[in-house]
Amino acid sequence: MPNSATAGGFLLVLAIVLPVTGVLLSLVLGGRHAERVVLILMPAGLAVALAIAIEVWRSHNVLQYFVGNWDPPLGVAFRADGLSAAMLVATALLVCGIGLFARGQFTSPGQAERRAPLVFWTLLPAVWGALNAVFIGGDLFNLYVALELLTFAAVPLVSLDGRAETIAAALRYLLFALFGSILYLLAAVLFYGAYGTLDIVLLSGRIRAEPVAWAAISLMTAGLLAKAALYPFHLWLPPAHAGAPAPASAILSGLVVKAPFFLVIRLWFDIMPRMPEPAAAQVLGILGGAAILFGSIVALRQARLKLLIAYSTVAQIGYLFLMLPLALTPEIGHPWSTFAWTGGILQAISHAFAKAAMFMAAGLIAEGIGHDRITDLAGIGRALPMTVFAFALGGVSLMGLPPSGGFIAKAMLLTAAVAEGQWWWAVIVLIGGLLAGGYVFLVLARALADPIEPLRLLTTIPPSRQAVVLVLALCAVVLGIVPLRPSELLQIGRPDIAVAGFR
Amino acid sequence: MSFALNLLTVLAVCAGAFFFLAGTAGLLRFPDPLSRLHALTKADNLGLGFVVLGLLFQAEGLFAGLKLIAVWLLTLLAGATVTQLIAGTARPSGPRE
Amino acid sequence: MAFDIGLAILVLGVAVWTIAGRDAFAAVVGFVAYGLLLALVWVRLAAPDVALTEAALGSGLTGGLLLAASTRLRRPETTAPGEESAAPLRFAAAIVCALVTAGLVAIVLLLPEPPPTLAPQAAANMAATGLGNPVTAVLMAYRAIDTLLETVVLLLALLGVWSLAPDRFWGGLPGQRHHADPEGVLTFAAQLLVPVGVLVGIHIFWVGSIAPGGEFQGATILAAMWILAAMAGLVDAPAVSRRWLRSMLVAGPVVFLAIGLIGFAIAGAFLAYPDSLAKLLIVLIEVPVTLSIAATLALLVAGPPARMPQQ
Amino acid sequence: MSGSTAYGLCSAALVGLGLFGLIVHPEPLRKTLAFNVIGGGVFLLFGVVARRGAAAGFGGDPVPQALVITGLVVAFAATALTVGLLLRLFQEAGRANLRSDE
Repeated sequence: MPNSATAGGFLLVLAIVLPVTGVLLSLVLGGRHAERVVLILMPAGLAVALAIAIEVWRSHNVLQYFVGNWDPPLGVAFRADGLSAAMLVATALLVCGIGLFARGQFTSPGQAERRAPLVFWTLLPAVWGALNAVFIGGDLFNLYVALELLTFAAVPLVSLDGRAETIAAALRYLLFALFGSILYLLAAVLFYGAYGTLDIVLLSGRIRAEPVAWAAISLMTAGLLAKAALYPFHLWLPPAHAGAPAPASAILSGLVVKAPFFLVIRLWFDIMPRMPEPAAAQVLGILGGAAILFGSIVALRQARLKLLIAYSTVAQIGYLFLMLPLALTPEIGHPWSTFAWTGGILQAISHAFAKAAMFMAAGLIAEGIGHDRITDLAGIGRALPMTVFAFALGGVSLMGLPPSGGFIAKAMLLTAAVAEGQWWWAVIVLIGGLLAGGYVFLVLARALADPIEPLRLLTTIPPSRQAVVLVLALCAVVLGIVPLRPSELLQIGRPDIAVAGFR
Repeated sequence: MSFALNLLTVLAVCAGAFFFLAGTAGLLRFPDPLSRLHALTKADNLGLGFVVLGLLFQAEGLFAGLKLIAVWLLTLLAGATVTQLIAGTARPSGPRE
Repeated sequence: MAFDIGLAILVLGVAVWTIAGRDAFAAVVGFVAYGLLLALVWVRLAAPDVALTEAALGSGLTGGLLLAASTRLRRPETTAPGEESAAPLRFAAAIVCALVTAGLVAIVLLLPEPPPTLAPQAAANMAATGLGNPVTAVLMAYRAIDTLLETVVLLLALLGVWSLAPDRFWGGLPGQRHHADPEGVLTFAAQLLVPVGVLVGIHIFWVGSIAPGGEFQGATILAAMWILAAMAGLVDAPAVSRRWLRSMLVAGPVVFLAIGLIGFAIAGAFLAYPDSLAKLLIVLIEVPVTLSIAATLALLVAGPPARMPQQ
Repeated sequence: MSGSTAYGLCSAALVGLGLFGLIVHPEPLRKTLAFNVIGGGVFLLFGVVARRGAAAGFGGDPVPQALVITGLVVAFAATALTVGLLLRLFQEAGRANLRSDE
């Protein structure tokens, strides 16, 4: 880990400054300009994310920046390792896709400013900036502010349509998120009280296995789990994600819940790399397994498409946490541990693309036929073939069928589980895949069935919007075809292992 | 000199504390909202006045003393306003009490 | 010492009242007292800057917001009987919370000696910032990025509140219109108090660079003065679509960002200040930031747009 | 026991108390109050940490003090958004709780 700012570190500043500028401009210009601001911002932000990834790849080292030239612990550091870079690029791609998709839904016709479009086009860059701040944050309190930024950007997206049930969903989401924040903050206070720093790298050098450290880690993990909607903290997620407009659901389900997961990884692998606690990791794994089984089974019983997809998110979040018992083995850096770690991250990224595509496909279907009741989907496969195909591709990744990112991710988790002798996780991965197959086929069977009377769409869905959804779904598939390069990138800057350990 | 000032401070603050005590007792014991408010404001304004007076003997310089007096005046104003508003609500056999 | 223990017990007692009281309105009143007592605790902990913030924002503005909400929610139909949690849940919750408290007590007693601190480092770099108040140095220099993001957090919260407006009122005016009563005591008090309060707010903000105070505390007082004037009917809220209002809201973060980016050119890093210009630049940031925060806080209390201008 | 230890123990109790309120109160307004009570406790603990770190002529470590100010502002913003959602829910549905939509 370098102990000064690195070349290219200024890119990290841009990753936050650009979206924040977008928020401010959208708000002050208002009306139709908000949309234009974001559309201009999207390629620029994508370029910055790619530049960061290239710089990390080229230098094979962590990018680091000390804001205001104040070194930690007094100042705040931004850092991007391979994992950050991968998340930044995935986020940028998804935001661009979601932005293009949302153009068809959130436009202000005429001169008058409308509520929903302005809020959406201001909060989209806000979510982006908050996510980037989480991915490159090097200071626990700065990360707290970033998490709050994310919460305040995400919650209003849920209640954008203003119906009582979505307002209730937003309120519940906010209460859970605040509960998570306060636990996180308490943990940060304990870290500072015991070790005198909030900087992640400095903290990892000072932390010792003692009660205060365990208390802080437990509190922080619990807070992050509440925000990540891991079972049994999942109650808020389905109504919130299903109630939001499709592009908002895509960003909430695809990206926003990954931010707290990302911080769990930071906490368990970066802050305390030398103190693995297999029992605690097993507990998190059990919660993950429970999430997979519970989420999948409840998803099977949903009558509405968006709720089905939302419950599937509950299940897929479970997979992320399976990586903890598999990667936090007593001998970290062991090839199988790295295998599991990489599998978990690939799952996070491929699920982001797959789930965003599925939510947006569901949104297009609902626009086309005016509802999203699964039993009445017959004929939609013929009316919107591209959309249903995209939905199916996303489903393939969720099930873990080749070729897809989800397949590689789940195969890596499975292999690690078998190789480490923790076969029970392998069983859960397999059952989860079967159940996912069940609910995806449930939808596809209805969608591809012949309707009793020919299906008439209420409006025409422009092919460009369908194409965006398909491209995102294809991204999830492509991750499964070229997985090795990205997974090598992921290892750059991991403090706990040598990169050479990965083959 | 400083002994005399300290003595004056102690006396004034004690007097202030007495009025606070009396006002609180009135707030708790008087039967209806209006007489409660009466007890509270009369005693509190005087009580705070004596406390401020006592602290004036310890003030470092004119500016600090003026700040103390400003605190008292602002409290008087706020207290009088709020009392009026509460009394206005309470008078026509108001919504509460 | 005895005073500290007594104050701590008093804080706890008021907190018990706030949590356990049956009436929501009474609980909110308890919360206001809780905040004011905490402000006193902050003075005892040698943190006057925090004490000011706690009194103005944590107790005052938050209390006002919650008081207004509890009155509006206080209708007969909302207080349905049987809303209490089941006894077993309460019992389990009590045990969990007692365990959390016990754990924290152990940690408080086990905090390391000598305590880790950044005070010497903060002191050593003060000269470079040109400031005399270390807390302001942390907020505006060492950790300026937190403060910058913080101003954006406030804006997002405001946008979130605005987003709750019914579509027909979008672009309209927030909250209820209060009409001035020329004979009314509130109008009189507001006319007298607002100019004084504005002066106090500006003073608190201005001394922040050398003494306790600063932009958050000053802005809170300014916001409170606006709310008082609006309640007295002396001013009305502006329509949320107004360009000048939007500009005022974003001015703080925009100037903050701009000067931060200029830091790349003149001091070699984002949000860095050259020694000779540090104080000037910080004041240049603080003035619009104070205005923006004051406007944001006031509008957060005012609520979502609820009427159109001149119907 | 020093003064700051007394406040440290007080903060531990406040966190527990607020947590209790958060769990047992079904009404969101009371939950919001409980959040603010917990927040007070967490900030107070940070204040105790700051007080313990008094050095270099400062009565307390200025870094945690500044972070508490930031935290208080975030807490206010969170409360404002919660209250906004709550009032709107009440307006739309005539209720201000989350129970019945399970």
